[in-house]
Amino acid sequence: MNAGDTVFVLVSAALVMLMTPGLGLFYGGMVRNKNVLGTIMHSFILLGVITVEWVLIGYTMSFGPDIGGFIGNFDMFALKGVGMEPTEGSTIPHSAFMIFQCMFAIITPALITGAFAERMKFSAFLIFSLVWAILVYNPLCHWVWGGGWMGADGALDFAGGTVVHISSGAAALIAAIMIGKRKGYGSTAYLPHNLPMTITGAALLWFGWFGFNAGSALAANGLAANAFVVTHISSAVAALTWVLAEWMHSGKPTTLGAASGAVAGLVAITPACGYVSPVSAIIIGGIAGVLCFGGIMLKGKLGYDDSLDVVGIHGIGGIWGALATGLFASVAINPDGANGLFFGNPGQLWIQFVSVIATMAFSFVMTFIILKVVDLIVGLRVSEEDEERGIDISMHNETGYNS
Amino acid sequence: MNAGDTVFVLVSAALVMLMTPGLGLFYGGMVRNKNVLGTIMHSFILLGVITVEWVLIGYTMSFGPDIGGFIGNFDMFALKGVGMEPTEGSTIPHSAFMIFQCMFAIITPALITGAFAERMKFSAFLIFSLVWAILVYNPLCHWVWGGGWMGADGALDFAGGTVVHISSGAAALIAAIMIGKRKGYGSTAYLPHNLPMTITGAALLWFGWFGFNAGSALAANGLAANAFVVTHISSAVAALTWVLAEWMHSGKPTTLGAASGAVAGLVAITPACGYVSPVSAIIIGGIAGVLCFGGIMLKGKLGYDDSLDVVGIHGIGGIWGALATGLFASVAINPDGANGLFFGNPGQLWIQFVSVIATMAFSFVMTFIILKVVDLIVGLRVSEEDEERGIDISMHNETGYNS
Amino acid sequence: MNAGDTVFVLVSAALVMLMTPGLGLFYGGMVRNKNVLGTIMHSFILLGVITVEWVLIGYTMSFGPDIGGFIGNFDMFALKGVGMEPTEGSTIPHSAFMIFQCMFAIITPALITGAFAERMKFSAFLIFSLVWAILVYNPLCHWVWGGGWMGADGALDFAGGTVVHISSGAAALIAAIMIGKRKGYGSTAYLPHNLPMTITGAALLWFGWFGFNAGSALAANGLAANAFVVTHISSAVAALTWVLAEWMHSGKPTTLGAASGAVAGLVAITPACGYVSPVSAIIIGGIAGVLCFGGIMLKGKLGYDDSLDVVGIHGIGGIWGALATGLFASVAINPDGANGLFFGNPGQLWIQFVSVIATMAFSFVMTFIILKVVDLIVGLRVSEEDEERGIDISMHNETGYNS
Amino acid sequence: MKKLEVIIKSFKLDDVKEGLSALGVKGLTVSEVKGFGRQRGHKEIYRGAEYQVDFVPKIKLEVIMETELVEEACKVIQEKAGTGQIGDGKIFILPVEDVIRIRTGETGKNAI
Amino acid sequence: MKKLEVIIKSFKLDDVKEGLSALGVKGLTVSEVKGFGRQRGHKEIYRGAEYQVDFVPKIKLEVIMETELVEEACKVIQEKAGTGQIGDGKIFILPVEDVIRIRTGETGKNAI
Amino acid sequence: MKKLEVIIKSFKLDDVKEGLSALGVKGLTVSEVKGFGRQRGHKEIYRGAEYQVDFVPKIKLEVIMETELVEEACKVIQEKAGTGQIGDGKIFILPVEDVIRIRTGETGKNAI
Ligand SMILES: Nc1ncnc2c1ncn2[C@@H]1O[C@H](COP(=O)(O)OP(=O)(O)O)[C@@H](O)[C@H]1O
Ligand SMILES: Nc1ncnc2c1ncn2[C@@H]1O[C@H](COP(=O)(O)OP(=O)(O)O)[C@@H](O)[C@H]1O
Ligand SMILES: Nc1ncnc2c1ncn2[C@@H]1O[C@H](COP(=O)(O)OP(=O)(O)O)[C@@H](O)[C@H]1O
Repeated sequence: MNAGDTVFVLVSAALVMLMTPGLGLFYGGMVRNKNVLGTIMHSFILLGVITVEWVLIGYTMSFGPDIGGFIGNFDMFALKGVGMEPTEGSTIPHSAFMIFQCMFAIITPALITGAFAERMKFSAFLIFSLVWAILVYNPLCHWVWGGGWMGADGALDFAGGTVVHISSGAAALIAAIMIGKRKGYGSTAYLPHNLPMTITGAALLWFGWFGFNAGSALAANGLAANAFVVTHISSAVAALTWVLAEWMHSGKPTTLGAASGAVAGLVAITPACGYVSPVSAIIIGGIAGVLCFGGIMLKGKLGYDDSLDVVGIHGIGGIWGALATGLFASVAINPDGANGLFFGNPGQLWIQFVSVIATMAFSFVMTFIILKVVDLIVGLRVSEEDEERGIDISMHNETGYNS
Repeated sequence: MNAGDTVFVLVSAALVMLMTPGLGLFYGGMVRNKNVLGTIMHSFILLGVITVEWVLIGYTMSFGPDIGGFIGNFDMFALKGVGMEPTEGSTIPHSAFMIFQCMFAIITPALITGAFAERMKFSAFLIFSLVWAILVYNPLCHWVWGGGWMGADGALDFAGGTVVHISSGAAALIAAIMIGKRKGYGSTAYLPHNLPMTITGAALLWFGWFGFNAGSALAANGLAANAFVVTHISSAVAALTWVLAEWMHSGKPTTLGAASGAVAGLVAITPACGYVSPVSAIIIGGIAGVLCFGGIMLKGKLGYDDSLDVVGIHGIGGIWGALATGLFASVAINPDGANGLFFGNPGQLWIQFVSVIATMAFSFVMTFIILKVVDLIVGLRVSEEDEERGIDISMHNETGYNS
Repeated sequence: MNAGDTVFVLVSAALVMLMTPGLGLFYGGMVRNKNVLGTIMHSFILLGVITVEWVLIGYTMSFGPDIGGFIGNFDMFALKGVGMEPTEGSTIPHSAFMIFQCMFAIITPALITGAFAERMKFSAFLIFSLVWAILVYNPLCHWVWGGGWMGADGALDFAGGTVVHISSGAAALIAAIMIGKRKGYGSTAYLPHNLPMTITGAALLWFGWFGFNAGSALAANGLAANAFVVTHISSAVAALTWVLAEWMHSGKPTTLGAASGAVAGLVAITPACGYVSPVSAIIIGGIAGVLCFGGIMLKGKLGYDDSLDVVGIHGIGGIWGALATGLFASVAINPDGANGLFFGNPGQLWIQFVSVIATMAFSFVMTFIILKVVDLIVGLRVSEEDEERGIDISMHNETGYNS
Repeated sequence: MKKLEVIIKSFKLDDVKEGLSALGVKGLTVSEVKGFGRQRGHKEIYRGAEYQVDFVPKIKLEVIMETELVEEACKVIQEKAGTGQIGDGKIFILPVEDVIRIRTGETGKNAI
Repeated sequence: MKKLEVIIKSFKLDDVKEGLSALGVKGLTVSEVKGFGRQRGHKEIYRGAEYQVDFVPKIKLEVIMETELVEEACKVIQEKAGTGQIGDGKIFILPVEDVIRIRTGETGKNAI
Repeated sequence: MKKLEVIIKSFKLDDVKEGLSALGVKGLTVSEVKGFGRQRGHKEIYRGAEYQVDFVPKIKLEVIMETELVEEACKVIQEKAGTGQIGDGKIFILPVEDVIRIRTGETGKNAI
């Protein structure tokens, strides 16, 4: 066991934990006043729900002994055998790894909530998120990191491009379509009620993402440092290119654009961060900013109401990141990885492509089924009147601000 | 000296430092607009006051050579001899330990301020907090961790259940009673003016608490990882059970409930975190959420105005945590600890019980005396008119929000 | 390579990164509602701009092979050769050092923005900041830390008193004078629109500053612990003395005063933190609080409109810190440092004095020239009408708060 | 000249504004108010304590117009602001003695 | 029909509302305003700079009622809103020409 | 007795208040409103979506005064609030039937 690596993973876990409330603020600032609490709650309560799910069954489903490349078995039910000692070959306590991974499991369904913000029933959201975590996140996590087929295939996903971002982005698309547009769509202006809150959230996301990406090295070494560096660079560049793109497109650079771009850059670098160089990160981030800016413009054209642009940012950004890994990966950075197309290995791009398609397909289908069932049981959407009064009052009997 | 352990404690100290302004936000969001700054200031200024007290006399009173099991002597006055070298048997610089402990000394009196929010004179608050830190916190800290009688007795308190939470919870009860109810109690609705602020504060508390609890291992090892894990679990579960309890009781799950439950879970696991397993943490947290929800309902029944529920959360939660340690502690987790009742050692529960009673009694009596004296000297409470105008204007000549 | 040291620097880099959005909140809370986004954006977008500048040319200009003691050459253009391996004599990956330093490069121009808040054109701000980073920050950084003449001279600046604070404070003075007073100066009350935001920002700055100062030790050792301790103490004491000074001067202690004092204490200890003892830190912080309180009163007398007191806090505080290092430095704390006047070496004070004067002179002249040129190209200031409508709408087509 | 004070549901503001604009109304002033009436408020719960909040957020419109326009304006408002459910709001008609445009000093009809 | 515009201290709102309800008033509209009058404002200090803030937060009530109710309503308001200290506020009585209930189109007394 | 309702630009509040005070006006009530008129609003853009916001923040002053003061008061307001650019605002003069000072029960002129 190595104390340095252990601190690194524990602190990283703490940083990733902070991302979930950070996401709550990021999202919460973008909705209208009357929905701020319900929106933040979507993130916050998942810290409770998914933690319980994870320690009971999620961890073992994801990282337990493999069943057919598809899922882990229940050997580590309720953390049985997940103790203070390192597992073989590891330099950190097993429980440190488990809790680090727990934070990833939490934030993934929290990301989806941006798609159905301002109109989802709280009970439906709870059931959906829990079931989604079990039936979508856990298998995906196992496929990529837990000994499943995707990792075995050679797909590179250092910190969760497919597992976290593409999966949630795909789910978001289905969810936005199935729950339908917000009341007043097209005529009402859904202005963000508190952009400083959104920027604060973006800052916490950026901060926490260092733990997310660099922490995924699971050791405080050069690879971790590289992951840290490319993460920062990608976010920085994407913030810039998003702002420049909108400056040219709509005439003004916006702070929401800068915050959104930063997140887009973080998303895109996530799968790549353990395999690419700083210079590649500039390109990956730069393209992410422009691409995701395009991504958010899509929804207007296609006519679904993905309230807070989960598809545009996590979906598009995640796909770009997974493919970019297939382009820019280099064994000079990580000998345990592979080379990408630009380093002479076009096969990797194909592997990445397959992982993207598989993840999307799986998430699409499962999300659709889960939502259908939840809709039958409790109904997905609040009543019109409740939506008008806002979900803070109608779902939680609270208001965000009083005097 | 070990670099890994040193980072761990320094980063933990930084995390615990952040808890105090986090508490300021947690509390500040719950008061009315006109009292937001005064409430945040209660926490913030203690970073100044207690730091000075601690480096001058607090540290040596707490950790200096023991006098009769009751208090440390003044050998380390103004940090004399507290240098960059580790003390014997330690792997971290002595000054790192000192500053880590400093952050505990700061937040403890800050917790109390929730009891007298919205009506305490600033000067009275300053004197009270300083004297309380010297006469209540320092002895208690010495008793438990500094070589005093309580630790010698075998009382288990890994990260401050008695020292921090029971002591402040007990003080809060006395303070709430002695300062009296807020103007308009019973007829005025004291609505929280900014719940997103409160949730942000809760998130920072949760984040910082990893440093508080895991950091108390003082080394980046398996025990620290376990403390981290059980801390997270307890908080998560308590957030859930609180919300479920109120859902059943009042018909709606609330975000303030989720935030409050999370804090209750953190409080309860604090003394236990170095001695209990993850499964025990589920139970401890689960009960904490329900118990503290009950705790906050008490005040309405008993008729004291503990404005921000310090008694209900830190008092009740702290007592539960101390006793739970006596139930769930296991030497399988920490060989330097002891077994609790459920692991065959009923005696431990009794020791814990004694430590709870002693801490409460000491804090009750001392708090009462200190407040009486402060009341005589400067008066505890602002004038009626000042209370009506709000303490921001009356105490600080500021307002929280302008346009 | 040492894992402990590597975590330490990476986590410190993350903490320093968080300071920049923290500064955005600190500043953003102090402006009027209509300028909140523009003000936060000034900090946030520099995370993008300066990161790109730094990885392309800033790092090599600052830390590349020395040219005449004045600047680094372009050998490490686009991070060429800045890899995962430590450089000679270092215990951390080269890229970890690079990214840690990147965060310093970002926050320095962000500090200046407080001087021209509420009236600067966004394009002018962008060009100015970029050019200033290249032509002022990079040389200064090289002089002190990169092998340049000032470090060779023996000037002590552990974490950036001259490089970061004096340079930005001096630039702020020139900028405030050149851009002119805000519309309505003297008749309009510029009330801070959201002080809780400012205090949150100050808390994040304090938190991040642990990484800034202790991280500058580049190793998790006793020196780092000492830097951490004196940083905390100086901030704490300065918060207190500022509040006490204003209590006596204007009759009330304010929360903005506490927050401002804390920052003043952090500024002052920055150059000193690797060379002075905790007791010295009490004195340095204590004086910083009073001095900077005096510093902010200056502007009213001298008649320039340094909107958010960059001169009073970073300028005055930075100068005091640099000189205090010449007074209180002690080789007992850091054998690689030097003794100050109070430890028998008056020559050090002179060296410090020279470094202060050189830094100020350089920053004054360069800032003046850069602003003149930017003014010619795009104009520094928004139109009267735009200023009246607020820079959020006029520069960014956004508003901070909606309902 | 009359002043119409109109209390409406918040989300009807844009519709009403457009309706009135179409009618030739050239200016109006809007503020956020809270209303108490037949429409019930809501319950809020904080840490187990229940509060009945009787006031519902509403928008108040103030429009000064020539007397001849009033009747039609009221029709338009009813049409645009009505949902048929309680809480739709009210129109109050008050007399106005004079109007002055600050910029030009014009008074009476020309100033509206 | 008359309109009462009542300026009161914020914390008196509930009392006044209940008093008026008891009297049979069925609706009212409330807004947050700032008042300047005999009651002094307060000083604010930010970074050493003092600002005199002359305006005090107040609540404005607007109630339309039948003329017969006015006298009694004023009594009730005085009773409920009074503290005997400056800043208690004022009642302004204005004429109203008509009232329309948007939902039903009722006018006059029926619409109040 | 008359009521003046005055819509002005926000940053003119202090000037107008001082002007009226100098004239002997002893109280006034202020609120934040949004105005729609000749003055154009602004565009806001969030994630690529453009919104035209037609309403401009304004300040509404309400002052009750004796009829004799009205003329002069209007002059002062025009002087103090005018910038000569559109959006300067308007003065509406409404009749008031009575005023009551809550604290003392005084009515009429004495209550103003
Ligand atoms: N007498 C009144 N005086 C002032 N405002 C009133 C009065 N009656 C109703 N209002 C306003 O009109 C709003 C709608 O009234 P309400 O009684 O709820 O609905 P409806 O008119 O459809 O029956 C109220 O919220 C209140 O703001
Ligand atoms: N002439 C007036 N016109 C408009 N509002 C007024 C007038 N006089 C007083 N007010 C309002 O009434 C409030 C209370 O008035 P004030 O003079 O402070 O107390 P009091 O009426 O008890 O002497 C003021 O804050 C202001 O809002
Ligand atoms: N007919 C009206 N009814 C109510 N308010 C009006 C009316 N006309 C103008 N206003 C108010 O006066 C403000 C200024 O009017 P505007 O037409 O923009 O400028 P100007 O009067 O200088 O031409 C508007 O924003 C609005 O608040």
